[in-house]
Amino acid sequence: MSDAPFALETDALSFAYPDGFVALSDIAFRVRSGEFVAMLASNGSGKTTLIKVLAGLLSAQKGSTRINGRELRDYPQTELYQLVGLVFQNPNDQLFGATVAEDVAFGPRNLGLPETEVRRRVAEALRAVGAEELGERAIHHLSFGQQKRVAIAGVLAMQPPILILDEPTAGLDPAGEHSMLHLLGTLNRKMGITIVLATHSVDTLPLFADRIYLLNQGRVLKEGSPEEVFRDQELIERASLRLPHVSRLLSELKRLDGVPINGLPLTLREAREQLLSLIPDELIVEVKAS
Amino acid sequence: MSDAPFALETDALSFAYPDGFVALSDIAFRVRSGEFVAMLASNGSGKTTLIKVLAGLLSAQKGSTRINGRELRDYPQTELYQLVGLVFQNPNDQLFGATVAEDVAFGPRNLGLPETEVRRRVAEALRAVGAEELGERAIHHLSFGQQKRVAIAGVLAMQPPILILDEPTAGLDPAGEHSMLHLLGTLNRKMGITIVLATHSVDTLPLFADRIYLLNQGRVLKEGSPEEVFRDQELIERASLRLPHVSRLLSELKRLDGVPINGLPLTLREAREQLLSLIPDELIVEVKAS
Amino acid sequence: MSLLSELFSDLFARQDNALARIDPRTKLIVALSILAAVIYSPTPVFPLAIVIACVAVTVAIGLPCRLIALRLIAPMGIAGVLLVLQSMFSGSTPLWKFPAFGFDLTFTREGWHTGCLMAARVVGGVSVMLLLSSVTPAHRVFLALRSLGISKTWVEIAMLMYRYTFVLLDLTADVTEAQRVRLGYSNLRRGISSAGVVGGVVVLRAIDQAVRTNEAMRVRGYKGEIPLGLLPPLAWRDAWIITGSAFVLSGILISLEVLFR
Amino acid sequence: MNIKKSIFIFLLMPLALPSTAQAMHISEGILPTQWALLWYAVAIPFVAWGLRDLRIKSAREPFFKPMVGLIGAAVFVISCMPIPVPMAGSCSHPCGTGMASILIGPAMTVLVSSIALLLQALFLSHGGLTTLGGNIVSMGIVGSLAGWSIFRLTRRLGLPAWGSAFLAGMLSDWATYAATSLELASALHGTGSMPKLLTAIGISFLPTQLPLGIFEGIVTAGVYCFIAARRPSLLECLGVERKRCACELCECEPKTGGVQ
Ligand SMILES: Nc1ncnc2c1ncn2[C@@H]1O[C@H](COP(=O)(O)OP(=O)(O)OP(=O)(O)O)[C@@H](O)[C@H]1O
Ligand SMILES: Nc1ncnc2c1ncn2[C@@H]1O[C@H](COP(=O)(O)OP(=O)(O)OP(=O)(O)O)[C@@H](O)[C@H]1O
Ligand SMILES: [Mg+2]
Ligand SMILES: [Mg+2]
Repeated sequence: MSDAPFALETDALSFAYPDGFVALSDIAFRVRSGEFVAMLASNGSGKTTLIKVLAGLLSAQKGSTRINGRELRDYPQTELYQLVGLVFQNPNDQLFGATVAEDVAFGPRNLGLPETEVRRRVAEALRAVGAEELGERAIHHLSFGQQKRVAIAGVLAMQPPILILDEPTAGLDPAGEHSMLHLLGTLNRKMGITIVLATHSVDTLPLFADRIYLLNQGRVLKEGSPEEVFRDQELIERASLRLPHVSRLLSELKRLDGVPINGLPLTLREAREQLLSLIPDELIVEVKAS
Repeated sequence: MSDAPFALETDALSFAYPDGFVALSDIAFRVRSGEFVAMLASNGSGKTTLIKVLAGLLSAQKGSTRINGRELRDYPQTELYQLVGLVFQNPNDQLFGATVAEDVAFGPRNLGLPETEVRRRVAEALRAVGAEELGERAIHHLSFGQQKRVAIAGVLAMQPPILILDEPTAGLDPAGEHSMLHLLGTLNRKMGITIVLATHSVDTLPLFADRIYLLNQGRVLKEGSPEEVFRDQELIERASLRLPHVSRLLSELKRLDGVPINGLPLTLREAREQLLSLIPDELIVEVKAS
Repeated sequence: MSLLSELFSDLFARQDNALARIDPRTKLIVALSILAAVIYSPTPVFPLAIVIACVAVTVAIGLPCRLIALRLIAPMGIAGVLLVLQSMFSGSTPLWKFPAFGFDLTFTREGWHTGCLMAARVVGGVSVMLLLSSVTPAHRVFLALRSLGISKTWVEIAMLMYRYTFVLLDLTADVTEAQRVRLGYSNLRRGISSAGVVGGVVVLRAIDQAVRTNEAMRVRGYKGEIPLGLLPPLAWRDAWIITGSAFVLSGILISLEVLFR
Repeated sequence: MNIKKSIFIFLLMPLALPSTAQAMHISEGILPTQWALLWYAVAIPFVAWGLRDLRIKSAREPFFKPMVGLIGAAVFVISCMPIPVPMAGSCSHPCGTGMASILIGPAMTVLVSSIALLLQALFLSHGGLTTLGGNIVSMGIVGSLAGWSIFRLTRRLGLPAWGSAFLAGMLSDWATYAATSLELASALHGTGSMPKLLTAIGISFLPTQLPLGIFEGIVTAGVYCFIAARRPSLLECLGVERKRCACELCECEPKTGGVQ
């Protein structure tokens, strides 16, 4: 696996906007095929810019971008967008069809597929995001969460092996956020789609992401598994972020109160196990079987 | 204090959109002068609708709304919007001046104040939100978080004793979210401004809000202090929300593992104290004085 | 603004009923023939019958009466003005004469007749459109127009315009409300300048949206052509409906011609 | 002609204002068949002109289609903004064609307004299918040509941009109404004399139309100034102001940076 080319790979990438603002500098970003990678950064750190560069919407002044080992600029457009699907932050940008089915069919139709195949792909994409029943609804009658799902379906219908999402959970309530991440997890694990997402919400991420790129002001501060990235608290704070709440609790217990905690649990389950091992058995009361 | 009229008060308020959708039913919502009250609800539960009714932008079909004891509809516009300041969710939609100072001056100018007083108020409002140095910047060069602050300044410049905010923390990164809530807390405590805000982010709220209204599908599910509202987990889940992560950890320790925990800690500090009291002293290592 | 989005929304056209299920081309052809018959009719009786029929059907499929009234009130006003205008300005046989503001007003018989006819045509035509738009979502009307030979580019732009009108209507409502709570409409002068700002915000946002929509379209393979869906082929039933209604309409028109001319 | 009658109508019209304010578009069913067809025949070549223009431009730069669609939607929304008519205590709305023709030129404006008029006919009972041709002529063609040529002309004469925008908005509004009155009068005069009816219609529109035109001028100028203050580069990109950067439309817009 390690000598297969990266699904996405950038080297010493730098990008400046026409007004001179350097939004990305010296970015090395690598995603293996089948991975679930998150870019974690505060507002204005360049997540959207990096995503647009990766999808070929902006072209970097310096550095190179390779997709499956081949230079981005060597791809013809059609081939590129069958490889890389991009989901924008605001569903309004992306949903330009009159109805859900029309919109989802936009991509497949542009590929020149026959109408029966287009229908099949639309149905399949809507099923994958759990929006089968929305087919004939008008976009402007959908709720925000539904719009986000349909936007993903529109990209999935092109069956790209790589899916890039800009803040897929922004604006969703906790239940919506959880089901969105769950959906992405399923796409990643069941359908083998490589997923790259940008976000600044730290709490739910460690459950899903294989690897995290911590960005700040257009630079990669750190890269690694969630445990590795969150271990360096100072760095996290420098990026205007924070630890997940649970980790913060345990880290304070460890740092300020001297409770001996191994490593840094990031998820609820880990935290629970660590704490249980610390609390003496005689304090624990019997739990009623329920 | 208890027999002073409520700053905001609704009785059996119901509202239906023209297409027949009942967005609010039978809402009793009361805010005392000087309180910090949050509406907590998932997407589409009617927060924005309720806010618009409270600010007189929509008029309810049933029930009454009183501000400082007087019927909302008896207020002339000028008087109403000097009493109630409303900050919308999307800063882009509410900033229409060319520069920050221009924009903040919009309200005071509409009040017909003399130019020196307008200047004074603009400076004061910008100072209150910590954006003094932005005065001459063009609006479209501001970051998202800065825009949110300037939007609040624009309303503060009218010096309303009551401030209503629709999702003030949506789209902000953790640092921005924290500093926004901190700003609101300061406005509330230092300047005595009554604050009502709508949100669906549960984690940071308990630190700041005096009282929470839990809404779901246009109804008030529960009302009370953060402790009271979050105690009823089943209700919280019914509202498509969740406990703050820290509380969830402790609640699982209690329910599933039988760890004896009193009440339900909502903040980090409380959780830490509870856990410390459970962990035997001999396990705790000495913390290096730092 | 909310009134507008309510009027404009095709919420009800999306409900399922017998009329909504008919192919949009068929509905469009039948509606156009009825319209033609309405403006061709030599007597107000036929347009008025169409009004009654259309309004009855719209009520039956569950359109709120308030909405129907909203849609019909302006055309009714126009019909009234037409009636007065025609009665006073054409024809010669005096019908009524009454003094007003110190001078005589004459309503003529011929004018009154043509006025009634025109008024009936206006209300008749509008109620046909009312019924058509309450059983056919806009994008299906566009697709029908496309398959009846309207230029594809026109239909593409129409679809985009229709979709983004709702986004911009929401924006307009938000900006207007934000201005209102900062007293932007507390007198006429401020109101006018605030309205200019709303217009400016809407245009700017439209341009930004166009840039972003273009990007989103490009990553889904857009190269200058927006592909359109196809309507299913016409069934026998549609042929029956079209020929049947053509038959009935021409029958009615011929008998009206014989009876009233 | 009977002056008194005209005076009376002058007095009567404001009473019927909600409807005259809407009479900016000729309502469904008013035009007799032959007139309806005639106006269609006049309108179609102009719409075809717009379509051809758009097809050529979007083949060169695909960005044009979403751009025209979005500006069309914006102008449509602005044309739906209610305007308080001070004299009548009622509301009307601007045409928006003047502004559209400043921004995207007369050819596209005709195209966009034909779509807007169809949408209004279908969903707002405003104008109609049989009168669509006539409305395209008065609002789309006359309005946009008037607005565009006045803006260009006065700019060349050295008027400041806001002044040109004001005049373009106001005069395109008035031109639209004049054309509508002409269309109405020619179709409706029946046995009476056409000039007489034209005068009557013209006069009856005056009390609302004069202020409405001025209002439209102010809004057009307001929109123009707003864009010029906020994002002057956009006006250059759209070709409204003289270009200082020699680049195609979307490349000028910073958001898309270096489009390949
Ligand atoms: N068109 C542009 N011209 C100039 N600067 C820009 C442009 N677009 C973005 N920037 C700047 O580039 C930086 C990175 O922006 P970007 O949108 O990539 O950040 P982000 O991480 O996506 O932030 P957010 O979380 O707010 O979406 C920001 O500081 C922003 O101000
Ligand atoms: N103009 C409208 N016409 C009809 N229904 C509407 C309208 N605006 C909102 N609604 C509906 O009313 C309900 C409440 O909407 P509201 O915007 O108040 O929710 P919210 O709690 O603010 O949600 P969010 O967190 O997404 O902002 C939603 O189900 C929405 O679909
Ligand atoms: Mg971004
Ligand atoms: Mg809301």
